[in-house]
Amino acid sequence: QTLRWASAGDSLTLDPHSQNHGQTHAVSHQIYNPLVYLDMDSEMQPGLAVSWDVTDDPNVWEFKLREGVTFHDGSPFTAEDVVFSFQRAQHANSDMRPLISSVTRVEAVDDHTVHIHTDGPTPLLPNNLNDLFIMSKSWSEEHNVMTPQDYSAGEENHAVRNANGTGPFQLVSRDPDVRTELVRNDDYWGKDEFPLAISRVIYTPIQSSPTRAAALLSGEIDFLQDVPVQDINRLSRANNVKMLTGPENRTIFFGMDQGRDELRTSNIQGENPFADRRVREAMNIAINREAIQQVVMRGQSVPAGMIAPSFVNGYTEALDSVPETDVNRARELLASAGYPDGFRVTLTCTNDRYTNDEAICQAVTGMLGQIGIDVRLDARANSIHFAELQQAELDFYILGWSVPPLDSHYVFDFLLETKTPDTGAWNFTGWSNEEFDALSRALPTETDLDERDRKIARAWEIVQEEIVYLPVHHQVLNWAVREDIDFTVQSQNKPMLKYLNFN
Amino acid sequence: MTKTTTSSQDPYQVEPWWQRILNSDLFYDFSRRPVVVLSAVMTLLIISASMLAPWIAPHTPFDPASLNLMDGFTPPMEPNAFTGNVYWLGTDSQGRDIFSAILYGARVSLLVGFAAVGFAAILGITLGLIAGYKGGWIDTVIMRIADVQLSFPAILIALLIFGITKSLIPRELQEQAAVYVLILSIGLSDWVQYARTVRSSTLAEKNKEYVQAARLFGVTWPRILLRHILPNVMGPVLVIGTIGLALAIILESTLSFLGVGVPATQPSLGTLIRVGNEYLFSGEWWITIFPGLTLLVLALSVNLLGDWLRDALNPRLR
Amino acid sequence: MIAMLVRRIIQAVLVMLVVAFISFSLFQFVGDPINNMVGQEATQQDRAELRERLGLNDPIPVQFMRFVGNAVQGEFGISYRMARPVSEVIAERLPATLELALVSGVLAITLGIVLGVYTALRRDGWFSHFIMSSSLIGVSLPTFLIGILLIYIFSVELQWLPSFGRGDTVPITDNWSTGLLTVSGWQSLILPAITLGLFQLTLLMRLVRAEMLEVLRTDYIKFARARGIRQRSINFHHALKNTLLPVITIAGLQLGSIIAFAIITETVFQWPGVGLLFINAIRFVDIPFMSAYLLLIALVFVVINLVVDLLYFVVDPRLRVTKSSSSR
Amino acid sequence: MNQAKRPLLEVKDLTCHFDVSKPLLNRILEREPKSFLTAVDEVSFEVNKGETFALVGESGSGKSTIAKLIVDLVHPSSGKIEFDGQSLATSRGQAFKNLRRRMQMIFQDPFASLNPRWPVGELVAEPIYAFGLAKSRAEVNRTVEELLEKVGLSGRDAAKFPHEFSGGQRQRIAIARALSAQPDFLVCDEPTSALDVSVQAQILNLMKDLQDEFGLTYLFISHDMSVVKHMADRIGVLYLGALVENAAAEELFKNPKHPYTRMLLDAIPDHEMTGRKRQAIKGEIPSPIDPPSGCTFHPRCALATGECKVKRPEVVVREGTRVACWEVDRLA
Amino acid sequence: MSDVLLSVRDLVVEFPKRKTLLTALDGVSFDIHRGEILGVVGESGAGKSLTGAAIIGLLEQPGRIASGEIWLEDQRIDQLPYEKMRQLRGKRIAMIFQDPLTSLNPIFTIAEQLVETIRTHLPLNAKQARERAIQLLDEVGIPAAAKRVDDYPHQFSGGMRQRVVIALALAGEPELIIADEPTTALDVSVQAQIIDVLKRMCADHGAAVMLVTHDMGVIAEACDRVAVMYAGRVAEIGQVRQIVKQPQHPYTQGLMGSIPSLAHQRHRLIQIPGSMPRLDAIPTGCAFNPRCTSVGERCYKERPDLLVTNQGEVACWLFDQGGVA
Ligand SMILES: Nc1ncnc2c1ncn2[C@@H]1O[C@H](COP(=O)(O)OP(=O)(O)OP(=O)(O)O)[C@@H](O)[C@H]1O
Ligand SMILES: Nc1ncnc2c1ncn2[C@@H]1O[C@H](COP(=O)(O)OP(=O)(O)OP(=O)(O)O)[C@@H](O)[C@H]1O
Ligand SMILES: [Mg+2]
Ligand SMILES: [Mg+2]
Ligand code: NI
Repeated sequence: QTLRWASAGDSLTLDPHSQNHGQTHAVSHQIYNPLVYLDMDSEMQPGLAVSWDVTDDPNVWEFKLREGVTFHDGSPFTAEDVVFSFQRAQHANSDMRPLISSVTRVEAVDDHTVHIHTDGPTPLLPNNLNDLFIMSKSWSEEHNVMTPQDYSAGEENHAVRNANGTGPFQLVSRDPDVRTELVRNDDYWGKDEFPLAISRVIYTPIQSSPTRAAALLSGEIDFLQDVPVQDINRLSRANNVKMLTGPENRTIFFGMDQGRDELRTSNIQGENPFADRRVREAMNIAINREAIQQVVMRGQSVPAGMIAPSFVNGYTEALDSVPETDVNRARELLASAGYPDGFRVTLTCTNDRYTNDEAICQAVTGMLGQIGIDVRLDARANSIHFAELQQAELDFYILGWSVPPLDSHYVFDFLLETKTPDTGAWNFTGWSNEEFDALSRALPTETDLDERDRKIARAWEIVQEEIVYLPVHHQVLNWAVREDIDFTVQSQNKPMLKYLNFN
Repeated sequence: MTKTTTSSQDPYQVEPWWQRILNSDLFYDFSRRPVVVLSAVMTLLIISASMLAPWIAPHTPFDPASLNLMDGFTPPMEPNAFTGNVYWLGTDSQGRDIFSAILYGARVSLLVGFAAVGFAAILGITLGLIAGYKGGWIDTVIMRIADVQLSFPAILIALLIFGITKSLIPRELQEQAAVYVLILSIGLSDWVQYARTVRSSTLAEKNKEYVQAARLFGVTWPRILLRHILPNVMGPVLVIGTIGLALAIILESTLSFLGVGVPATQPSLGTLIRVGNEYLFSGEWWITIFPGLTLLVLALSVNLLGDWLRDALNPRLR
Repeated sequence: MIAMLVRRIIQAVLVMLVVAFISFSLFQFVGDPINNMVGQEATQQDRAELRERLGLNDPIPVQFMRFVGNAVQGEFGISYRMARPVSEVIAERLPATLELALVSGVLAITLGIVLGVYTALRRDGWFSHFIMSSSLIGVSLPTFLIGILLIYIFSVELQWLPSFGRGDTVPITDNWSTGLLTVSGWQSLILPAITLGLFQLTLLMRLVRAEMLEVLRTDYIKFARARGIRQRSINFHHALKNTLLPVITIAGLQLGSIIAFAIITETVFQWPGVGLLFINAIRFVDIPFMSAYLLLIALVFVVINLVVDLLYFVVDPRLRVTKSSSSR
Repeated sequence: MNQAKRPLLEVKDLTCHFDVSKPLLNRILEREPKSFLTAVDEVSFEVNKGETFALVGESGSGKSTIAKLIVDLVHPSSGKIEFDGQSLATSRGQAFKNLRRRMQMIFQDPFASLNPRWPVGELVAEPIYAFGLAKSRAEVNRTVEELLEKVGLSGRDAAKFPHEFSGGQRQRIAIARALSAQPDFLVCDEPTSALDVSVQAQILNLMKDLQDEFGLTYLFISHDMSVVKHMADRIGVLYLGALVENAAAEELFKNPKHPYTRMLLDAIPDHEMTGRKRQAIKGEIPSPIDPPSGCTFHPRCALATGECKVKRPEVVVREGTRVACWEVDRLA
Repeated sequence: MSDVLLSVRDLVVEFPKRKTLLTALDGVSFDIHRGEILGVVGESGAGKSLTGAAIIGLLEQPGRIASGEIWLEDQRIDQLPYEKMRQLRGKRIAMIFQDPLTSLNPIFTIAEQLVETIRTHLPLNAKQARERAIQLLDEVGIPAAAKRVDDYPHQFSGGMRQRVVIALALAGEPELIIADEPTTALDVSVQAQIIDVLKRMCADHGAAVMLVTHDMGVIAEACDRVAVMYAGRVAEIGQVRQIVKQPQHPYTQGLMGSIPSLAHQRHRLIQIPGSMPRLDAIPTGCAFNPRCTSVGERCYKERPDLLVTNQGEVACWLFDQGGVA
């Protein structure tokens, strides 16, 4: 059975360590295996490791490896490959480096045991290994791909278009941005465990969304990952197509630069309206999240009150409760903050990154307009958006965040801690709170999990009180498959095709 | 055969200008072609409707604050599921009344079209006149530039200029600047045609004896160009201009479709189609079909007019 | 003849240099190339080093010469967006665009000429009127709308033809895999080729018609009639040949335009060609790619123009014979 | 010098070359030097006030070029043109403007010489405005009306456009326009060759009338010998840019001195059927870019000798006729 | 006469215009005899070219023959279907146009154009046709014809090209040649040569010629008989000497008088006042009546037909027994 699989964008490279990018990993998961992985229900499952635990030394994790596994080229999988792969992933060219930054050393205890040493206790280490794929050392040596592709320098190495993994599928051909063909690996270690019903996979990226929908309707593809939300209705009505829906590990929200003395794009001189909490609250309650859900998202989203999805440790329904939309109160708040006539600001937005991102921004533009804030909208490609965002040049911006380690610390670390070279990498709001920083920084090494949860809860309290971000919604994931396919949505948006079955 | 007066009339009687127009061959030919008349009517209708948009449009689609998101995706002539509002041609994803959006969108499209054509025409005519009249190295330089320019299809030039200006203009100005950037990029990609046509007509005209006669009276060359030659080369310019208008409108919509045109908050017809295009397969056909039809009717009418004008102004086809 | 050739080549080189300069300026004025190359963690020192290494501190003329030198060797640097050498990406994608352009070019030219001649000869026939008026619709509908409508009708509703992609391809050489040798390749080609060719077809058709009507009105056609030459021969021998002369130039330019207009078609049909890459490059301000594409298109135009000029030379005796006796 | 005897127009050694070289590149590749076309070759003549001087010659002999040189539409390569003792080339400002005004031109093609977009009134008024010859709009209108009536049109034609007139009427408008500058001297470059004979007669008569009325001086260019004979007091015969013979009209027809003139006269069709035998002209006019050596007429000349092939003939005066031919005495 | 080759009877040609019907030729009648050169003169717009075009069946749209007959010997040719007429063209009737520069197809060699024409009308093979082509060029006076036959038109000078055009017209050995101002575009000095060639060719081939011109010199020199046209009508037909020396119609008289004379000097020329009427304003009665010096009552009311006088045919009431009054 051949599966024709399509998504909006292609995998960036087949080199598994080069890029930390969702769709790239999604493809790699079919070819390579990590030690542990998240299954279709986002539960952690043994991959190339069969068991793992912290050793007596809290700084050392022990992983027992699966036996009898071979790579696609027939060579056996051993602990040496794991050691090699960690080293490779820690190379400067690797985008995976931050995920294992705490790892100091990986050691092969025997052929099927490895020890991972960290600088300090790392209770959640396995969570970071979900997408850390294991490559064959000998193959890498043979093909001179000991180091990951230097993506930003445009380097190409053998691993970019060739692959030798332990995964359920084996690469046949790869034409980037056009077509990637895989066949079933009949020597797969899990061939009795999983359905493994597909014999061949043809993977095609299709950029234009109507074309994507059309291709599915016309039966040219069997499985579509990025279903345009507006087409869901029609697709579910079509009798040869089935919709698969589930929550996605991604939350969409707006950030405001609160740290500067003066905004770059505002008419207000000498002060920063966003620095005033009343302004942020006014904006928070001006946004009609229900309307966005109903109209822009066609119901395919969950209105959000916090910036982490429900899978995340630290999430509570109370925190996530959506504030009541109240235009009048918002106006009052603005007036009391000293902006009875509102102010002007530019909202910068992507138009190709999140589901209906530009439409969401447009809608918010209108809603803020209703309380007197004159929002100019600038929608652009995500590469530009993120480049500028990372240079901290934006006053008011959209951002979506997913939390692969499923822990609040990931959110705190990137989005909320005070921006320093080591922390707050994506905190472009200029927000800084000492108490919060202290709480957040204590988390990684906190081994008492209850105490840890309490700290997380307190940290969230501060964040919600301060209204650092304006949450919009949690995305809902929609996949479409041919009628006779049996599959479920994975909230990481990484389909594990080995689970797919035909009726 | 302009004179149609019968012998009983005073042969020296001079007709007022409107009489001249009504009696002209052009108008006669025009009035005999229902399709052309229809397209003129349609063009005028769309132009005047879009000019009067602020007064006749039931909503102001360019003011985001006035939109109610809950009105989004209302089908034509059907009440909205949430708000119960009824819209003539339905609403788009933001709850914008399509009818108003078309009026305002046509306004943007026409503004860009007219301004771009005007810009291209003025630039092209000026350069063409000078190149043709002065000749020599000025001519060579201008025409070589035109050749280089001609090596690039309009769309590429427009895309390029758009790309460059976009990264040069400060962000807060971009939304307003988009329209001007479009005008600039379409206009710049289009002047060559005018320059070439005007140049070749000028070459022909400048050797006509009436130009030499004017020189005899000591008329300076800019004045000769302006008063003598220009009126005589306007015929073909008018034709290119008309067809160019249709092309500019289409180019604008194409650029907007490719996502490099006017922003979605001030949609032109092209932007409306682009936005609506996403909803075509999902059943919200009206978002793209109505603006698409308007664009088609507009471009078709203008094209028909241009087509007719070309034949009508070509003496050899008469 | 040689002089003409030399002049055209000099002109071509000049055009290429101008375009190269524009491309080069892109690097200079649009964004900081360094920013696009390094991550945001890079230190000031890293940047300075890279700047030095890339020669960005050299005087502009030196940089330009280097740019031209590289361009001549097909070196355009690394695409910011795809992080691969631009020349490689283009080489990989160009066949798709060329095949598409070629097929729609052939379609446009043959049909354009045939229909143009037909409508010129049967000026008042209803079929001519039909073709003429529907062709106006052809130029009034934006390409993208046509594409979308074709997909809607033939892929979604009728499910006759694929809606995207190139179908199966067969590698011919290392870089060139063609879709022209497989059934699915041809099936995939039909809709994009029509979409892309339609506009040019209409233009050409109208041009041929106008030119033909013009030629049919000339004195030498009148004189041929007066000599009792057969109608067929007048139409297809005397008139057509004279008609096609000026059409050659335009057809050449159209072919170039087709390659450029492929941008839209490729976007709509997800055709894996260079146009699709270009539109992405514009959005992402991928300067190396933009500049390479620019040069590529310029080169295509220049080459086509050169070929057309030579062709003209071969077919038009007025140019070929240099020692004309007395014609002033 | 005696004022009265000074000619109104004096042309001395007037020469005009046109650069007809191929583009630089072709010249380099084909190793060709720059080439020049000698349109007017050391032409000298004088025109006295009130008389009509005619220039005749085959097509391409340089008639129109001389006309343009005189009114300064083309600049001479060498030689001088003096009008009433002043030279256009050296005068500036008001003097220049005044000279310009005094010399006007009537063109060959009545269809091309009137701007089709201008109403007749404005066409005729343009010189008046350009030279500032009237003080008020009303005065301009009056003058225009008078002029139109003078040339046989109606003042009310002023509001019409040129295309509403026939060729003859247009030529009248052109004459009215030339007259509106109040010139002393009119250059007429084949003013009737585009017209039918019956209309030609009207125009020729009109020109004669105007000459009588205003004392105009004409430089009259034509290739029609009978028209020239009818109009001219003196005639200059041009061949390849050179003036080969310059004689009083009567004398030229009665007693042509140059073999070329004789050939031209022999070729005049005998439309009156007097029985005169007509001789077709032999050969074709050589290229002015590469003219024959010596006397440029020698390849077509029955009397040519060795000397003619190498030496350019000097102008000699015989019975009041200035003629450039080595064999002039043999012919007589 | 028995040897009438072409006979035009009451030919009326009309152009339907936006509001009116323009009658460009109104009752034109004349004959051409074998071996004769008939000159057709008249002012511009008199209808000379239209007459020629109507005879060979190449009237331009929307012009049409509204009534009248054209007979070529005993065959009526004004109503022939296109293909029949085509076979006549070039074979029995040929036509030469005014401008030799544009009459030849620029992208075919002289040989190609000649051979095609010859083979269309004569049963010759390619080789024979080529030989005949060279022979024809030779006859019209192209030096080194065998060498130049493969040249393109632009390689010839104007006079040469007009000779080629004549050769092309003669290729099918036609009985009637309609020459529409064959020398107007040429230099005065080569006019005589072309007229000579034309005359000689007709004499040699025995063809009749209808020579359209407004140059009286050409007429006087080349023609046997002359038809004078005015406003779409024939004003007078007669022997050429007759017309030149003793014109009868007041218009012809005016026309002849307005030509400057070489023989005697006059201060003023005789001129016909006014100009030829536009087609949409032709006066009733005699079309010449507004300009005529001997106009009478009758001229305003009745249109004169061609009246046979002892010196030819004249369309003027002066020559009717009833007189002008
Ligand atoms: N601007 C110019 N450039 C180059 N050559 C020119 C130019 N004007 C005239 N000539 C040449 O100069 C020569 C004289 O031309 P001119 O127009 O004076 O002749 P003409 O006697 O008026 O002839 P025609 O009777 O045809 O009007 C011709 O050979 C012509 O080709
Ligand atoms: N296609 C046409 N449409 C309208 N009127 C026409 C057309 N062709 C010719 N005529 C008119 O028919 C009349 C006769 O034209 P014709 O060409 O026969 O004149 P002509 O005697 O040959 O003049 P010329 O000496 O200028 O060649 C003219 O008044 C002309 O305007
Ligand atoms: Mg001249
Ligand atoms: Mg004629
Ligand atoms: Ni008219």
